[in-house]
Amino acid sequence: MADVPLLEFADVGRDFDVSQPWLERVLSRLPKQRLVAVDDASFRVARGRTLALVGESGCGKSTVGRLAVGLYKPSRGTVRFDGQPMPSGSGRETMAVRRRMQMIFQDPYASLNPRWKVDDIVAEPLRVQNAAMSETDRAERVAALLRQVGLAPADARKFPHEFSGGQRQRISIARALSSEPEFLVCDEPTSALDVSVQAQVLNLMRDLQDRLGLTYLFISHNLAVVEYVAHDLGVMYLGRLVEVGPATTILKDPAHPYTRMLLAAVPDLAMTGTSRTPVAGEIPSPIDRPSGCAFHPRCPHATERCRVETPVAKPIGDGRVVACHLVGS
Amino acid sequence: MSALLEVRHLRVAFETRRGPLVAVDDISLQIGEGEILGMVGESGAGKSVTGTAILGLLEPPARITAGEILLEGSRIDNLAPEAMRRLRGKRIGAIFQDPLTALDPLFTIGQQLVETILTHDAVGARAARDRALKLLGEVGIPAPEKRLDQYPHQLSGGMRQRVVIALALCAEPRLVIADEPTTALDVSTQAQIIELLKRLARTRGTAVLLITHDMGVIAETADRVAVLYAGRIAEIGPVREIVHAPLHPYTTGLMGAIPKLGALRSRLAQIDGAMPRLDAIPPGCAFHPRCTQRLAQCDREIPRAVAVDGREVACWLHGESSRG
Amino acid sequence: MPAAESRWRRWLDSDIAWSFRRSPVAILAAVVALICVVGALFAGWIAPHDPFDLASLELMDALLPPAWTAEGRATYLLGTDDQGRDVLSGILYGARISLLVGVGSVVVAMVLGVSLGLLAGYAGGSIEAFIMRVADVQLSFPAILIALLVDGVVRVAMPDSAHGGQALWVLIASIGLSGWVQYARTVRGSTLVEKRKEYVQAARVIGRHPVAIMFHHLLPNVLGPVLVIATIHLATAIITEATLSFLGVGMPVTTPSLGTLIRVGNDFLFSGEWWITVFPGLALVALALSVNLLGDWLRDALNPRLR
Amino acid sequence: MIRAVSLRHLGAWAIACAVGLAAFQAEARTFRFANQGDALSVDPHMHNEAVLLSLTGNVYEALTGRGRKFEITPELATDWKQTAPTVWRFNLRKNVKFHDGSPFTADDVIFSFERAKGEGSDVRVYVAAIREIRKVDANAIDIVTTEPFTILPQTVSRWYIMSKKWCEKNGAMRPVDVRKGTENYASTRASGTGPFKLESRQPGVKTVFVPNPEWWGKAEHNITEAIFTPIANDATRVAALISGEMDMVDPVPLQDVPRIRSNPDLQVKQSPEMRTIFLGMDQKRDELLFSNVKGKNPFKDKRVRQAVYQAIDIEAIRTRIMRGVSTPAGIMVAPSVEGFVPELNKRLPFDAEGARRLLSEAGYPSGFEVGMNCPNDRYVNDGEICQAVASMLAKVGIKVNLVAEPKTQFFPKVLSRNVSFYLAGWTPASQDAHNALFALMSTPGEGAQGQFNGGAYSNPKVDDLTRRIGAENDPAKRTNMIAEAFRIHQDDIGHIPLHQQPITWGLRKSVEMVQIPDNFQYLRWVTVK
Repeated sequence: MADVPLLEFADVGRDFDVSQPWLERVLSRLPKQRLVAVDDASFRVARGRTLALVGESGCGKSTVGRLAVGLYKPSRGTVRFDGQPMPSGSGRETMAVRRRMQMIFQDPYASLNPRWKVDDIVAEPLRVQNAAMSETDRAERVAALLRQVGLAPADARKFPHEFSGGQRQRISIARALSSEPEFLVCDEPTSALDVSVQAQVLNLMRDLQDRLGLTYLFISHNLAVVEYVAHDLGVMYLGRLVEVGPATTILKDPAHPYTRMLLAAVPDLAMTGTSRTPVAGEIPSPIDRPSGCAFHPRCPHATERCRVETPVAKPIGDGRVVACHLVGS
Repeated sequence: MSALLEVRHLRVAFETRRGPLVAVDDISLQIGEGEILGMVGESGAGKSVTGTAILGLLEPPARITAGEILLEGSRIDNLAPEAMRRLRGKRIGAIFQDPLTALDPLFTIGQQLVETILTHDAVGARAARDRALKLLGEVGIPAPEKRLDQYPHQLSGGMRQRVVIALALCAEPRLVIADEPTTALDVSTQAQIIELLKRLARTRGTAVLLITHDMGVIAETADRVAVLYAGRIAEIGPVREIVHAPLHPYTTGLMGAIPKLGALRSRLAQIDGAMPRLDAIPPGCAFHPRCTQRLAQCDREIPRAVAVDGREVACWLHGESSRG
Repeated sequence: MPAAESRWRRWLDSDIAWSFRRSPVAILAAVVALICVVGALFAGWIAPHDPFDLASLELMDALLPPAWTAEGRATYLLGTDDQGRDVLSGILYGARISLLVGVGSVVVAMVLGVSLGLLAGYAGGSIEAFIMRVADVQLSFPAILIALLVDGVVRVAMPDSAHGGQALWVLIASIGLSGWVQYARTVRGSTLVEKRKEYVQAARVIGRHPVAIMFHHLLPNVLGPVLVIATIHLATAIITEATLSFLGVGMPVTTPSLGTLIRVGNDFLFSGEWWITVFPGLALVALALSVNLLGDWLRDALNPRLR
Repeated sequence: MIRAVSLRHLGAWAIACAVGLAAFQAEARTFRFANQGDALSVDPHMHNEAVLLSLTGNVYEALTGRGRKFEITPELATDWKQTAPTVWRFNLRKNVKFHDGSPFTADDVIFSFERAKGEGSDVRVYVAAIREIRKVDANAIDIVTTEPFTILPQTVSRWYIMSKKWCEKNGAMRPVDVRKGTENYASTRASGTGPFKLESRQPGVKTVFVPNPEWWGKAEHNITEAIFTPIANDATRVAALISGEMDMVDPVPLQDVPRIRSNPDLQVKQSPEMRTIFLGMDQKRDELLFSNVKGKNPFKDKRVRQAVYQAIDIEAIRTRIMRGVSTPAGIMVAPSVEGFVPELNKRLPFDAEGARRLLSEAGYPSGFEVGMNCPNDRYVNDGEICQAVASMLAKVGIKVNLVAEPKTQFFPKVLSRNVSFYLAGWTPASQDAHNALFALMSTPGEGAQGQFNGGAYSNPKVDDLTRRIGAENDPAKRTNMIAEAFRIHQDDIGHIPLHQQPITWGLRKSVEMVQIPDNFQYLRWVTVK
């Protein structure tokens, strides 16, 4: 049982149709355009652990998160939850799996319906997934949930706009917890928050994991934030996982040149006043991915092989999997 | 060091039907030539309002209700809108968070640059174009000749922000207000823009007011930093000292709350509560409800800024009495 | 009822109420509209005569001028028409029918437009393309033309629908069908914005049915602009009804709306019996203008950029 | 350069315009006239209705016609005489050509007879008395009537003669009903022998006539073109006259008469029309089509009919709705009609109380509901009269559900007798009471008998008298019989006569035009100064 990872991605890919509207496409004779948002993604999240996905905009980390909760269906490969392939549709089976997973979103101002009161928001999963529950039980549960995330039960009668960003994110978390899920996808849950509040939310999430044994898929662009929550770490670049492994190992000794670059780019408070050389170049658009290793145009160590051949992710011994021609050979 | 920009006791209020809401209260600061002053604070602390006030771009219902702003010794807060507009192009440049809104999507980068140069300087079209090329090179845009004929949407976010910086620099301003210039950018690009700002200040002697919520960016870029809380400066002084040895409890809490690399899965220090809304700023020191070292007078009297070890801090812990 | 009282207080304290108190035009418009609406709703109690009760008409009292003129009679304040019908009572009852048609067609247009707009915005793809192309095509015709078309089709299909009670429903349907596009376009636009918001995604993660998401989550958030459109559309619908009735394809003379009254009176304009058409005309102007001004005010009040 | 050329162009153009305009003014005299409705068709056998017959009467001709004084005049027949009690010899006009060039002969008359009495024809009433037409030679015919029929020359004056060749060539052998969506060549085109040719026609929009230069008669008009436009809205029609857009409009709403009279450029021509406006009631069905009374027909009870009659305040209608210019009627024909009976022309008194009493005697103490059909674009203030009638009947307890609609929808219902209670008007085309008795008051039967008896009033005595009146040659006897028939009908309250409306035309002062009591608008007598 313990061997089965709660979430497993096996060679998962997801494409999007980004073509112009049909009429315009036909009129100006444009071809259909596909965007490969995620490709060949393989990783496992063990029960009770946190896997953090890190990467810059357009790297596909949010798509992975949405694939993990079934908002998107994979174009290729399999997503397994608790050993079973993710069911699709809206049948009973799907609902049963849905109840076990939840998602927390980035923007606390957009993730709560502004016209709903807090108790309705928090109780929504209960109503959908446990329709038999009585109103009193539901109200009690909502109160308990609000207390659990550090809000007062009386807050249930308020509207979202009466709360600050941090409080709203707590409401989001309460909603996510209401169906007693085992697995939470947290998509940049703190990047819209001020630092002092970010700390509160990160600490809360850690506490909840310890108390409830939750499993997190934590998505962030900020390596420093990730360090506080992650057991394992996956670094993504242009739709591919370039490095996956224990967070400690990766952060101490990044193997992939991109991971190294990301680490170097984090502004370091201790380095005040000292200058350093930033990485050159910018992320290309996912629509025209560079050939071979997508990172090669920016990589200081790129060779001819990197330009031609897409590197395959391979284990390098210390629990890590790295997709780079230069590593492990 | 003579101050290029001096802000004295600035107060900005939003006129609402329930009375004025004070967004910026009694802010005083100076920026010298070639200096980068970081201004940090959480959302709603009044950073952007301060920047906008200096640029003379406040729009009703916001207006300056007290204080003065001096650029190179002369007041600019009471200038006529037309004079202020000329000043903004010529002596004060501005860089905003979203580079796309700062650029006109209908004109090429070259057209926008050349036009801006021609408005401020009586040079020929050819000279203006040469200068545009030079500027683009200076802000680190590769192959500037090619970029000159491109439209904003053809550039990446980082490139656009560089163009915006180039535009701000066209008239060789003495002061640049950079409001969250890196927030919309990826970390790798952010580092590049930080470097660019630093280089500008060093080589051109431009004074920069860098407004950001990211203490990391400030730490990397600024010479001095002003920490804002609820419209007031909590602490202002050299970056290194404030980062390493903050005096104000808010600054201390803030520094503790910032996730730092190399502190794997440790618990973050946190400040409980949230910054008050403008319509509910507590009496006395606005921070007192969240402060762990609260004194008796904190909820009664607003602490005045006092100089301590080369910086100024507005906290009763560092009042006259505690000064050794 | 302390709860109700506090809600009332909150409403009085809200931005909308404040902006209302600050706008003399809005207050004036609201007063005029209120008078029209109250007069229409309580026509049965207020009106001195019942113009629909044929037995009460006195043909010998026909064509009397308003009460303040030499030949006027106090019982007929605004005079009588060619059948001896009291013009004031006719206006009150007519306004009721005009309002009924206006509100009814707004409801029809709103329900149709909001549903289609939600569907188009949420479903996207070919459903959206189809709905919006239909909307585009319809938008290239004036609303009155669409209403005339629908009205004409119904009349051909059901020849007796032009009379009596059915005329009302035909009118409501045809004006309603001519006005859904605005709602659909606005709602679709708002829906496109809203559906990307994370609360919608959250609901999808929970596993809510798309229809439930559309109506429970999206609908309350796209209704703001709809309210404004509905108010302004109400004025348009009243005018459209009046136009149709004026053209003779609206309400029959036996149950006249304001438009019918104006049409009937129009025949007497040359011959000096001006009151038969002028007073219903003024009533129509007052009603439509006040509703329209209220709509304008509401739009400004709800739009923070204009404030 | 460009400027110079364009200026020169402009100059030339202006001169050309001026010259053209002057020439136009010298030659062209266009007469524009408007009515409140359009003819359904220009097929003269398609619809027995005044606007159609009046319009087509400019293009087609009958054997006999009407003069300026409404007297019978020779038209396509030069003379006629009764050669036996049931045989009439008509000598036809020679060297007459139809507008398509075909010559007019006896064959055309025989063809038109077959067409007018055949399927689809609405004008059977004009040829109903004729048994057959015998061709004597190309220019003479014998008309044989079923019974002696003294008013044959009057009766045939609205039966227009069409060209056999033209109809055959264009597949218009029968009139077709445009209301049923069918149309044929003759619906929009015409080829008659009359003084005007049909130049073009857009149904509902305009119909253009031009003089026929080959007409056999001597032109008494001076126009070069006539344009007919239907304008349904009263105010618009009057406005069109005032603005000069129209030279003549019919009718002028009564309330607008003073205003037109006060205009120095305009005149009002008014005279009593021969038409009698009346109310009809379904007296045949055992249960009315539109009523809340089930299982019986209240109108079969004379007391109910009388109650309706006496509930109507004709004075109020005359003074308020008709502005004092209508002539209340006691019998179904106007004083100008041959056979009018002055001593019968008295109405039952207006008596609402009595009406209520009659109703309760008849078993309807609280009245009943009945549907009423009414045209709203046919007669002077027709819709308003119906409304007034409805409100007057409401006062005695009869709730009228009024359906006021355009005549195109109204007439088919009346002609098929699918009405319970209706308002209509009738002009005896022959200017003779017999026509009213035959078409309006006789039991609906073979051919044209009772064709317009929308309520199917039936009294065998009236039928018998009517037949005998048609055959009677002695004027005194005939008059007596007519009086007797009218008395019976009046006693039965078979219909409720209301009034004769005035013909009210608005004209420019520069226009002279002859007004005859059947309100036909003959272009042949129009002069424009």
